[in-house]
Amino acid sequence: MSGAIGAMRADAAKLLSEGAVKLVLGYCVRGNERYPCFISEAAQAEALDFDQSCRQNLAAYLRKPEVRGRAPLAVVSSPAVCRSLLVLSSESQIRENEVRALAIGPKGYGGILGLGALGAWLKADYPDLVPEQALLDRVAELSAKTAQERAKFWMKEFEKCTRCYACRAACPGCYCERCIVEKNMPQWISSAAAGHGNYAWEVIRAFHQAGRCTGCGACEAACPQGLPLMLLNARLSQDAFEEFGSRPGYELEAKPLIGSWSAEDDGSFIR
Amino acid sequence: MTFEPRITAFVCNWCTYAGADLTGTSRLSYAPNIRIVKLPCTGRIDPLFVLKAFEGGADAVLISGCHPGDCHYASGNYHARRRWSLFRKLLAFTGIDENRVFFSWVSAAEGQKFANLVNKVTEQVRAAGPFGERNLARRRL
Amino acid sequence: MKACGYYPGCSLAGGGVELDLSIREVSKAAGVDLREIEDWNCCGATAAHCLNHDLAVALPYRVLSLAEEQGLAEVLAPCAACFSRLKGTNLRLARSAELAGRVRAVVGRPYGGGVKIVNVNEFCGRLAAGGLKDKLSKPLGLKVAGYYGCLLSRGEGIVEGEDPENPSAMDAVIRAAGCEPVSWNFSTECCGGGFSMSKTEAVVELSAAVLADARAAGADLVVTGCPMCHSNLDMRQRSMGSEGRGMPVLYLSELLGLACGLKPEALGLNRHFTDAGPIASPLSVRGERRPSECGASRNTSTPGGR
Amino acid sequence: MRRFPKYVNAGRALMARIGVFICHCGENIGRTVDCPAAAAEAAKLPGVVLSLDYKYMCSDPGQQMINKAIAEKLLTGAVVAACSPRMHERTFRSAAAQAGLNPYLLEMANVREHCSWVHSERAAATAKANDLIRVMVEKVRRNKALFPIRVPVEPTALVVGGGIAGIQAALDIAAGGGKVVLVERSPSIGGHMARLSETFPTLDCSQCILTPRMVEAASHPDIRLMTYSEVEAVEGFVGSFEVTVRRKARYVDPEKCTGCGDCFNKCPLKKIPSEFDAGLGSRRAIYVPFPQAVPNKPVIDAANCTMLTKGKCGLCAKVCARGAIDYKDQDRLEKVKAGAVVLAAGFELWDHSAYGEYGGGRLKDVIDGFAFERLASASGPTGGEIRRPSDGSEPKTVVFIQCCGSRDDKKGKGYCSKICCMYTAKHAMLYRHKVHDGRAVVFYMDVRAAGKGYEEFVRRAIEADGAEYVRGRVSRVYRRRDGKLVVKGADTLVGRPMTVEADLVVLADAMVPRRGAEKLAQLFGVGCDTDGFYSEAHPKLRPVETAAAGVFLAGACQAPKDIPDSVAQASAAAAKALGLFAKPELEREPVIARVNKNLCVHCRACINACPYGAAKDFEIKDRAGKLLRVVAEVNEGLCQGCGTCAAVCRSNSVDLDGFSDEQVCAQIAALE
Amino acid sequence: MKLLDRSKSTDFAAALAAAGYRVAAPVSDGGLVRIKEWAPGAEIAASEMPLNSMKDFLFPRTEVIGRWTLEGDGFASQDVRPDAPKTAVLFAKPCDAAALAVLDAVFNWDCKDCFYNAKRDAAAVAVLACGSADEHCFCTSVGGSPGEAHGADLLFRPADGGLRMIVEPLTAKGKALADAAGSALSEGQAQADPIARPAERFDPGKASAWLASNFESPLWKELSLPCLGCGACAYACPACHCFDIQDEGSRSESVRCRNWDSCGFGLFTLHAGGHNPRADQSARWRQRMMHKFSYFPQRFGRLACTGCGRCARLCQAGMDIARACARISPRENA
Repeated sequence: MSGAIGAMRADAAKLLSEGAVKLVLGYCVRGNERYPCFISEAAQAEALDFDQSCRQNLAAYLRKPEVRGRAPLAVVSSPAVCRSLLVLSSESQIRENEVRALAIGPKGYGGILGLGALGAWLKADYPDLVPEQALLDRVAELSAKTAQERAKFWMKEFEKCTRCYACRAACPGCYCERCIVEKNMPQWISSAAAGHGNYAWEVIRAFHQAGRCTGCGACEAACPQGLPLMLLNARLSQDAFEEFGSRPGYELEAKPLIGSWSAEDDGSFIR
Repeated sequence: MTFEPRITAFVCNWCTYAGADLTGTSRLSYAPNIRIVKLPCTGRIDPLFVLKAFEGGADAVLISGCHPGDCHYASGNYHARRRWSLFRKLLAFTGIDENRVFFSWVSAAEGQKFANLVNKVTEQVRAAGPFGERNLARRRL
Repeated sequence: MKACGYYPGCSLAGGGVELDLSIREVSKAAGVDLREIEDWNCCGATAAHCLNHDLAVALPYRVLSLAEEQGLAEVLAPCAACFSRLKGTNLRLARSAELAGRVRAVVGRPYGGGVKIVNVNEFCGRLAAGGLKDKLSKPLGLKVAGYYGCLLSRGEGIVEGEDPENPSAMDAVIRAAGCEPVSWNFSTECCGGGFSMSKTEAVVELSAAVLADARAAGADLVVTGCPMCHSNLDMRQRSMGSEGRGMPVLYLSELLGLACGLKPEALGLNRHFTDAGPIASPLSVRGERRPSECGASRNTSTPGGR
Repeated sequence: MRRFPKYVNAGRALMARIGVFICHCGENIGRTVDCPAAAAEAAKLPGVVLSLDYKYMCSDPGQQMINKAIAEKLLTGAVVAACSPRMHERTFRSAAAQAGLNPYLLEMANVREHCSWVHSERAAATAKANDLIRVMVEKVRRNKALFPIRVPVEPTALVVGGGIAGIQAALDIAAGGGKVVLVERSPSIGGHMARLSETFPTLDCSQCILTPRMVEAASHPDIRLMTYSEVEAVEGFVGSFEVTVRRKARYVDPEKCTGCGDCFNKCPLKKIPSEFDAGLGSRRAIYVPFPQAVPNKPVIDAANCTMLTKGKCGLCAKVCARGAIDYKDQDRLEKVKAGAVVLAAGFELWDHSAYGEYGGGRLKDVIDGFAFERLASASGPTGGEIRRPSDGSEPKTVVFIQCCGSRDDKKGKGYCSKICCMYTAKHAMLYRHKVHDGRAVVFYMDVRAAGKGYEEFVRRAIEADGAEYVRGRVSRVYRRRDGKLVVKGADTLVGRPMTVEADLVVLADAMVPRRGAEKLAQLFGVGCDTDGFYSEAHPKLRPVETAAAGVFLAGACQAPKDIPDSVAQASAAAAKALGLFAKPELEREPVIARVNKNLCVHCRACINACPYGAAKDFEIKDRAGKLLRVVAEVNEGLCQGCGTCAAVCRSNSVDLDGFSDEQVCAQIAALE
Repeated sequence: MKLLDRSKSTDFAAALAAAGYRVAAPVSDGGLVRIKEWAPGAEIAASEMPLNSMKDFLFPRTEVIGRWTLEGDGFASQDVRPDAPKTAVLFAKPCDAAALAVLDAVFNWDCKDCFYNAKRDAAAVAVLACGSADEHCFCTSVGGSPGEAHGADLLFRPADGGLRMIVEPLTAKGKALADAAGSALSEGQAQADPIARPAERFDPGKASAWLASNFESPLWKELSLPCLGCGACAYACPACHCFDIQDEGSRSESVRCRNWDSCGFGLFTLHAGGHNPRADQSARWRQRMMHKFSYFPQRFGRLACTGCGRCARLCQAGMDIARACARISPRENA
């Protein structure tokens, strides 16, 4: 891994010194924590680091005008971040010449990759990024309970939500100019941090990621209250894959899962 | 007092609404527990409409539109089908199960089917009981 | 292809013994190890599905299950009817899990669906292009009418890669044997099939028309892969008018064997009713054949006797 | 000219003043719903200033009541609780409009079909009626005045396809005062009809009745012919389509060409099979497809001309006195503006090579219907004498096989091609007229001769002209050594197999859509059925329209049709187009989606989801023209108002007029 | 001296509950520690730094402050009284108690906020002095101390190596708590443990001075780059007090809520006309710094930060208010 990190630092320094990018988004280590860091000079590239504890999804920064304003950018990208980049690209949020990935993962450093090359790298080295088995087990365990038990479980969890929207902030898929929780006339989702508002927020937030969530886990990691948000995301991803073969973030251009259809879609639940 | 379920139905204008009209013109009777909200197409139904109905205390929600291939707008019902096939599972996973959300295709010619549908749904919800305290989406302030 | 599962079926042990002999001979020549399924049973042929649809699946199911158990990924079923039953069963099992479950319960054996069934045309084609490629030392120089009949030309998903109205799988084999496939009209016409016993006169008429068209097209002989067709075309010639008589009818595997220089009697050529001598004349089979004797004994034998 | 009626409180009212009008519908509603009680209940609702019940709200006095209330109470909205809006919404909305209330501020609560007629218990029905009325009052409180969308109409019709249907549509539109651009992809108009010898059931000469129409179309001042041209791209919508037409290189300047024929008489390439003659005749590399072609100007077939492929020859240019030949000619793209479109893309015959049992297309003397038409045609390759293609001899026995590819969902098409029974009878008849000692045998499944004079025509073929009709299918056709075609079939009426030794076999191949028709449909947003025929908007009530507004269908591109049906539909399509042109502007239901461009982040979900292609990219630029951002926008002309875009928009930046989030949420809340 | 055996923490809570208090205490909840309403059986984690601050009990995240119902053709206002049961906050942090002065000031400077004050009056706050601190603690940099109890009614001092706590009632409310504890407390002697001493990382006076003259500094853009604009820091902060008023309800009833808000949100200053004076995250982050270290001190004479470090502790982006202060006002000998 240290070789991979060295190569990644060298590439970052090269891109900056050549002027190919103006800003490199990466991770640095502070104490026991991994934090995002922003490098604009080649000399600072030594600060870049990467390991499996880097849970923040740096693709989320691409919605910040302050960051976008400094394009072209390079982003230190784990496989999940790469997928997020591709989702953003397919949703016309980023363009090829704006963002490059310094692709890095458990299997090593993939080099400087343009958006067009990410798919091939992912398919070669990480063709089946699925939620971790432990997570799927928890999903299965919860799914096996009665509706009443599930309701009880979620009521207890959702009750903790303070509506700080750290989950939204951490998620690269949440790039709306105006989030639905900010929509009034009519008040779309109650902004009170209580029962129905929390339920609607958590469920709709998850659903808005249907066919788009890349499973990076940044939302759950960001939640100060420790809500098990990945249970929702994983369940949806599983359903979307099983029913529609949805594997977001492997193609540069893809039709959105919600917003496209097939005559062969399952209709057995409809009477 | 017996429990009378409150069921909110979101139906499309062209098939199910017309089908419900046919139920009327055919003088077929059904349980009076349903309240129809008419929309142009099932494709228009936002998932939040369903949550809003539950927020207001509905015991169940029924969504009904044109059969596949019959959509007045060519593909609205296909969009709806994909959306609901995932959303209903998410609802079930969070505790709002299949006794609370129903889906159906009712064409403009299926007056009898509409009556049967409403009766069956009403019975099923009646058997499931009031949503009340178990309803996570219910307004509590 | 080094080894291949082998399902001779009943007719190859009876009326179609020449097919069995020639298949084994050419396989040996090509270095293919035929591994006969142990404890095989009847495929059900035309009888089973007339009586009981489940039985018609259950019989081949057992065969397939045995083959799978014995590690045979691919099984050659030279008889066209056996081929059709076995492969059709694979198809039906794949289409209906419910049927698969029912039959599995009846037979009491598992079957995963993994046994591929090969017919005689496909098999000979592979040998000609493979193991026999360098051994086809005796180009025969004959005009050959390839006759497919029904079971080697039809059946959606069973006979694959063929135009049912204009099949062509035999052409390559015929050419490999140094012969010229003739273009004729009756390659898929019915020979009369199983009416051989019950309505012999119809079979004679139909088979005669097939042979007459082959003759009109300039064919020196007819080749087929089906024991039923073979028996009708070969054995019934004596009842036909001149338009049908005297046309040698060989199995495709026999033709291939001759082209390899294998002995005609080893291939079973001496067992046909219609003299195949002109074909194999350089090898002089004629003298070794005693038609009356053979005919008498074979008239009493019924196919599918196991 | 005042464009909109002057509505009282047309915009959103600060304080709602809503009137509720409850209809008894005689006894229909009143018997089950306590209407006076419902009116009293409605009167209590916030914003309701008036609540009345009346025996027949749809009657004149009932409508007067609404009019008066609107005027006197200055209503900002009205709810009529009565029958289904599908019944009387239009009635009440016009009444409201007359009284000065924007019609879209009136809604109906369906207390008859959805309440009184389906419930019997009075208390429950009344309670439900109260709910339904309340729901509508809450909606109306949030209704906005909507105004029909007006689109200027360009009074030009684009007719695609220059067969009889396209020609007829063009002539009718031009006769009605519209302008027409007629696009035809081959070098001449005329289509398949020009290839026919005679037509059933009158046996009049096809060319004799068609060519005058072709000439008329070409010479009409309001019809512009664009032959040897294809539709390349379509933009815009009903009233103002902008269609890009590819004008293929002709290599002959039609302005200079006089049609003298020197060029094609001198062209050394003589053996190119003529498409027009179904391959039975030949043409040159520079050619007019047939002598009566319109325009009668040749084109060069670039694939075969040696001058164009190898740069050798140039004979035609040498002989052309007018210097009309231009080997450097290139395809050009031309834009055409049109208010309406008539698609008359026509049909072709199914390729019978899938029928191996009939020779799989390999037998020369097994031909299709068009080939027979050319054999029978006086202007055809044989001068109207029936000769078989293989050896040019006169066939003494001709077998006609009907339903070749039709009514056969295994190998061919599941549908009936409708015209084959008739043209086969005609063929048999023509053959017998020309070859008196010949034998015509027709194998048929059923004879479907529904049409004026059709059954009589078939009877004539059988009885007067001695065609032998055999009910049964042919199982095999093969060629014997002696050249005879052996036709083996069954006569199912006598229950016997039969064999006919024929000299010529004519297959009545199924009618199928033109190759490329699907692509054309996609360009115009028209759907196709599973067989590829164009889908009409409604199979019964809107058989000429399509799901794409302003695009109409004519002829066999929609379904197999004979000439009279094609002509009738073409005239109907012309009437539809003229109807559009009758007003300078088009009014459309204002239920359409709108994008809030301030909120849109251009994720393109709506653009992907819109079934009409109405949601599109929109570039926001500053005054200097610099691109600021790209968002989505809904084209008013294309949007049909399904609202799918609104539901897929994650940020709810899209809303639907008439069924806005605010309205629907208020309705849901009213049920609490 | 009065002592509380650490093992008797729950007895203390139970005794208070029996005496009619709503008891709030740091409770372990699925591996995380929160100050929440104590219920019998809940395990008290007295010396842990909870996720949330005790602000939740005085100024809850959502509070109904008005209610109207539809009656006839108009609305009738319903009487909404503050929900302020007698509350004992046990084992609060010194930094949380210090923040009470901030909240008191802001909820009383013009009108007296009855909802806050009612809860404040009904609450008795018992602080446990800190025996340890982590790298995010910086109370000493903002004038606080892990051993002080400003704003509290009772102080627990850790003693005997953490086995006991010395109980020191500071006010009448505190004394009432001690009295209600009954047998949970005992009399005896104990050796007070040393108090934690987190490093002083910056000079707040200098920070304030720098801020006052550096509104336009380019440093804001640089410092705020990692901030993604959530409200986690503000919601965890014991001193943050911004709120939003939202009306919602049904056809027949309207409810007015006061919900927490955060200057980190884009919506916070978004005008109805679409203009946003704090257009980007650097402006919002600057506001947060300015408010805590410049504007608030100017108005109320005290910092609006008590150094609890929660904001930095939970920020995924690594935003750290103390690091930012250290950057602009390094201690000379630090």
